[in-house]
Amino acid sequence: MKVVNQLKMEFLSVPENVAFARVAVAAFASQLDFTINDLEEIKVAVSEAVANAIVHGYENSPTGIVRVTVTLMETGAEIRVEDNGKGIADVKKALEPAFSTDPERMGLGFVFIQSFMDRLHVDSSPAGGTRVTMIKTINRGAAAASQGGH
Amino acid sequence: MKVVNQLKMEFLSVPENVAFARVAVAAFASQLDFTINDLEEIKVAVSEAVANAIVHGYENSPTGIVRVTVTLMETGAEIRVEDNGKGIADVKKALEPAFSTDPERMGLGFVFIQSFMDRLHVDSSPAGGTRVTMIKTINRGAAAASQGGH
Amino acid sequence: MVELDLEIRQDTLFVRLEGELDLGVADFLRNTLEGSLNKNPVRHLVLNLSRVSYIDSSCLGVILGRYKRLAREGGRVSLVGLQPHVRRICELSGLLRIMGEYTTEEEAVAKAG
Amino acid sequence: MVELDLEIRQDTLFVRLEGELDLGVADFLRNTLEGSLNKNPVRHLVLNLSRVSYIDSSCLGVILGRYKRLAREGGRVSLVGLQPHVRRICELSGLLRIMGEYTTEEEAVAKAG
Ligand SMILES: Nc1ncnc2c1ncn2[C@@H]1O[C@H](COP(=O)(O)OP(=O)(O)O)[C@@H](O)[C@H]1O
Ligand SMILES: Nc1ncnc2c1ncn2[C@@H]1O[C@H](COP(=O)(O)OP(=O)(O)O)[C@@H](O)[C@H]1O
Repeated sequence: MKVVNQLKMEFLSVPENVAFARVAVAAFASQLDFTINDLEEIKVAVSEAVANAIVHGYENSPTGIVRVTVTLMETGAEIRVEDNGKGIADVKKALEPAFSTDPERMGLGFVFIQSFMDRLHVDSSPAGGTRVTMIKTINRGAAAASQGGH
Repeated sequence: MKVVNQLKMEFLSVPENVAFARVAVAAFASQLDFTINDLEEIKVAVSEAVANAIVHGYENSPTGIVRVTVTLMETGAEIRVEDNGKGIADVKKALEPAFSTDPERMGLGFVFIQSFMDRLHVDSSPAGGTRVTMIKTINRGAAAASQGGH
Repeated sequence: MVELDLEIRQDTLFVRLEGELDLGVADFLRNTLEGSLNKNPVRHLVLNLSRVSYIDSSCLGVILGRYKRLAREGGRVSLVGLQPHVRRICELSGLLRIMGEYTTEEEAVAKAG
Repeated sequence: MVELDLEIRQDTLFVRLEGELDLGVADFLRNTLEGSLNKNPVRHLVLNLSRVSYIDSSCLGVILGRYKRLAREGGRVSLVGLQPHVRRICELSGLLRIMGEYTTEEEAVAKAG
């Protein structure tokens, strides 16, 4: 898998950065032949993962660091969102639809990520924080079809 | 000077990243009360500094790393663009209008940065690459006036 | 960034939103809606999202929370003017199974009120 | 990303550009203009920038390079439809002191041609 471009970002765990992160990642990923809809889906996945790092990982403390890495390959994009926060005790449970450790929340973040991305992998430990790795592949047929509108 | 937010990015020295960098920095800086015109000027400065890192610093090799750091304070934004490229032999000369070491270029990058930003500082050494630090302050009067349109 | 316009007509609170609804505005949205519901004895809530281009799970949670509050007293929450992407998110979340969806505020009042 | 439309009428090459002109497209722009000037014996160049929202010093350099080439043979380069931000950059660069600036292509042909 040849890497065609790579971006590494890190920013403070403040809620305003959720909007920044999705805009920045979509702008970077738009260098590949993604459709508008693909980019919209990437935005959702990045947004939810970064929100989780802030809300759950750092429990809303604004002094944590969120790291986002985007690797563009000819086949698609790998997006990694990492925090050094409190980690997930039971990753399998966390991935279940409607599961949330916060009664005010809906447990939909990972549901959206799984619906919109082609692969999701979550590494986490109570000591070392959480790393969410997501892959969005380019749908060659769709990209070719959308070329007509260029 | 209280830091209200900070972003650190690094990406490969490929020309496509010039557009990404100016969009990302403007999106991040828009968290402060900058006017549309301020953001437009920030875009130019970031764009020119990142282009210089690619063209001059890394002499168009796509494997270099460009680092951009944006620090938001209540008074404005400090933007730093760094490369580990070949460095500038004579910084004073490089800052002169119309000076360029490349006959194909106009020597306008630093002219634009100086016109559009409130402060510019260039650190460089042939061994250690180049660091361009730029500050854009918030014009309180203008920001207050533009609030009317909110 | 979000803009919010509130209006009360009879027993219904109309909230017109503009912008992107994500974690960055979730607290503001929750506090504003709660504040208004606490001060005004309304039964129903009509959320006009026709100028909302993005919604995340945090703000869906805020809307669901207000739904639970009003439904306890027999009130309804109606969603108006969902743009395609927002509609898809609302559908995936299951919100459209418990709240009415309408094209205009008039339709929401006529059919739900 | 940039889009480029070329047309030749008499001794003038018309180039209509759309998008953001920065380092990422500078080589493409230079090569396309040079290729067209090499193949076609035109004297003048009209650059329609009415759909260009951004221009950087790299692409100003490309335009200046073509100016130098045509001016050597007595040709002219005209800029058409500059948006405010692009106009400001062109002015700062000094380009407007050596190239004509027009509102429409017709005006450029009438006044410069
Ligand atoms: N970065 C993270 N750090 C710690 N815990 C997390 C993180 N991301 C997710 N979680 C855990 O996984 C659960 C499910 O996440 P999610 O599906 O996004 O739902 P929600 O955010 O609504 O709770 C969360 O409630 C939380 O306990
Ligand atoms: N990041 C950098 N690394 C090495 N040299 C640089 C860098 N930035 C600028 N320079 C030097 O400074 C000169 C002036 O830069 P600038 O005003 O942007 O004009 P131009 O890019 O058109 O040459 C360049 O020609 C180059 O020699």
